[in-house]
Amino acid sequence: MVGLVVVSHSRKAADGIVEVAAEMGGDTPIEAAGGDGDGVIGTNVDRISNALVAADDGDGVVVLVDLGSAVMNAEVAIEMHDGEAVIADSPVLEGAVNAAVAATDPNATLESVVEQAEAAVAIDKT
Amino acid sequence: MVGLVVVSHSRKAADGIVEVAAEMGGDTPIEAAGGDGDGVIGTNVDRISNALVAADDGDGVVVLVDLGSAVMNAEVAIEMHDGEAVIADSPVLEGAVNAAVAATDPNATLESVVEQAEAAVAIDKT
Amino acid sequence: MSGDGAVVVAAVEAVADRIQAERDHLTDLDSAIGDADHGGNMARGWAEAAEAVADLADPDAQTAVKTAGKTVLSEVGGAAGPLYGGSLVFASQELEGGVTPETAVAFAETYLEKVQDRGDASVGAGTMVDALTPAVHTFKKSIETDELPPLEALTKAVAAAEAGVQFTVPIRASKGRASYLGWRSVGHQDPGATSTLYIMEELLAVAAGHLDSEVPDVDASSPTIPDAEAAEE
Amino acid sequence: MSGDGAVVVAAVEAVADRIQAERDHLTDLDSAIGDADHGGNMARGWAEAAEAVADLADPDAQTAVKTAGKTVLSEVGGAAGPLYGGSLVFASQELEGGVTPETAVAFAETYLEKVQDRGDASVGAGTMVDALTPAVHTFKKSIETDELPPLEALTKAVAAAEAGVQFTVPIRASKGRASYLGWRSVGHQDPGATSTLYIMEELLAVAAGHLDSEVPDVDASSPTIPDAEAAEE
Ligand SMILES: Nc1ncnc2c1ncn2[C@@H]1O[C@H](COP(=O)(O)OP(=O)(O)O)[C@@H](O)[C@H]1O
Ligand SMILES: Nc1ncnc2c1ncn2[C@@H]1O[C@H](COP(=O)(O)OP(=O)(O)O)[C@@H](O)[C@H]1O
Ligand SMILES: [Mg+2]
Ligand SMILES: [Mg+2]
Ligand SMILES: [Mg+2]
Ligand SMILES: [Mg+2]
Repeated sequence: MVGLVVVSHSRKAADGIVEVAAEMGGDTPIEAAGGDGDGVIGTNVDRISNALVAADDGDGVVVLVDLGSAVMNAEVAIEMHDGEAVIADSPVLEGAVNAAVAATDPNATLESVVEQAEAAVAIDKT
Repeated sequence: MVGLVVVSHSRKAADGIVEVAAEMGGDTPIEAAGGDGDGVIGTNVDRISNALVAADDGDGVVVLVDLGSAVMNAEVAIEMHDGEAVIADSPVLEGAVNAAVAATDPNATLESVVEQAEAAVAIDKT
Repeated sequence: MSGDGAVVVAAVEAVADRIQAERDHLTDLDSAIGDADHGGNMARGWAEAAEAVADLADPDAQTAVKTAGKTVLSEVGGAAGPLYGGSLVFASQELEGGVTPETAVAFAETYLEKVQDRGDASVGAGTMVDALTPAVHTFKKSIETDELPPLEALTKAVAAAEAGVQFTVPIRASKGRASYLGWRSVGHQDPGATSTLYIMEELLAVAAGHLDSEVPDVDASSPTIPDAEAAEE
Repeated sequence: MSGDGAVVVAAVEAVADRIQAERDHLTDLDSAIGDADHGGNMARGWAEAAEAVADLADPDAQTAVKTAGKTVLSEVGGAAGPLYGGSLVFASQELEGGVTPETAVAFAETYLEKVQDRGDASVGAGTMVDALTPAVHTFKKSIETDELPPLEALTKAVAAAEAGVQFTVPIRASKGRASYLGWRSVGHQDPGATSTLYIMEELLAVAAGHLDSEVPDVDASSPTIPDAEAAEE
């Protein structure tokens, strides 16, 4: 299955976003990489790297990011990762939910999951 | 100041999103209303109502929501709230960060903060 | 306790029991196209509502409905909370003068309006609205146009709701969590439409007991409502 | 330990000390237009980097730079981690043959490219790129075109970085956290540009000590680089 990694500056936010996405995600592997590792707000390339390994069962990983250094550190981690991984250009929570659902499609591919994640920008809330 | 309430199905997600937004939010009052109150994934109108009261110092509140029942329960809570509150049509984390920054503007109004929150849909990550 | 209020209390208790009995089935439906919590959400909310109305001292119908709605609204963490609970609270105002065929129609219409308003779902979005809309339309026409006795009207309304539940199976969901599945939602029965049907079935049973009469034998598979003959009359 | 590697280790230690000394100032700058963590981020990262390079047994320059970069990358939770750390790791390849004026220019150019690439910030976005770009351009031209001695080239580069830091004050930030402030970012000095300047000042001081010579007295307020005369030559 295509896996997901959720990168946020806050460990709680990343863990919680994974909770919300997992509700709809069936067996999709979804890993959180939140905070900078010392309980401080930030992101950490090693945590992202570990999450990529954990989420990747060979079909690739879609990475959801919040802002700023999350994007850059995710890029660095992806460059170092042995396997395919793509950052979705989407809101982090909404993209994660969409991607989690998309990954449960028996015909899902890395491309289709990224596409669904990115479709989350079009979600109307009100 | 204009206040913020972050409504998510996950308590951790709401708390974490508040952490991320608060980094840039100066003195902006930002309240989390996450989970359904029993540690279960969901949203709860009473929690949202309490958060609205806590975040409202008279200048109104912008409410950020994740999905589904978060929107409906936020609407119910706003209808019951004694004061002005508006749901932003924006991604929850990205909208919260934008709104938090916007609220620190000395000229901020409820309208300007909602507008900035909603501008978060245009954020490019990659 | 007697009168309309007592009937409402009995109805809430019957709904709570029924939902409890169907809990796993509702959860299974929600697990196929949602987050597998509709059974638990509803069971918890209605059990609390039954307790809350049982605690009321000789309530009138409006108070009992409003109390049940408030409890469901506070206790249910999912979409069912604001949709069922919020709409019950809002529609309870129509029962100020007690429960008559006329106020029951007004209540049903106001309830439907609030559900549609809150959830922004049209008919055909694959939600509880698909069960509720034909039920309310049928009930209203049966009372107001066809001047049927209340129990018969309610029986037809239940059959209409059943048709609505079946209608959610072949259609693609465009509201609620099931909409996240896109085409994969086709072929699945909506949990909220299903629980709406169960509630209506309990209302019918309680009404029948209260009116001390048999449930009329209406053929559920061909409800007479908005059919060609009726339209031509 | 001797040679280029030892100079790099000394430079990393000097940078760590300087950043520690400027920690509060950097945090103040970041608190005005960001999240008030640049001082802490940098101090932690460079302290760890200094320890890491001190632990290396007789490293060459490439290894020492790469180790410092890796440590900064792992330890810094903010944008400074990938920007400083990741770019040092990447640019370290240019020092494979040791540190000469030519490899130093190649290192500087590759480092700048990586920072721009990673952060996607152009000159004028109000970031460290605004300090780094004129510094690297000046260093390159001073070495390659003007054939100045390395210390003089580096001195001019520091002056150029200083001009870049000042340039971030009046301009509206369009990258990094400061960009969230929109027009309110105007009038504020960028923390990352500032820390870039501090690092370059330390590189100059360490290079001067190593080359056992005085820092040349170049007028910082009018660096000779990309000026009209030079262009006409
Ligand atoms: N926007 C909506 N409009 C109408 N009904 C909705 C809407 N969203 C959800 N529903 C109904 O709610 C049901 C799901 O309820 P539940 O599982 O308790 O909530 P959640 O989806 O938040 O987990 C769906 O089966 C559907 O009938
Ligand atoms: N996209 C970018 N491109 C170049 N430099 C950037 C970018 N984003 C941030 N910076 C630099 O990083 C500095 C902030 O670093 P730091 O405070 O450690 O990270 P964060 O912003 O994640 O808290 C800014 O002052 C700016 O110079
Ligand atoms: Mg559900
Ligand atoms: Mg739910
Ligand atoms: Mg910072
Ligand atoms: Mg930071």
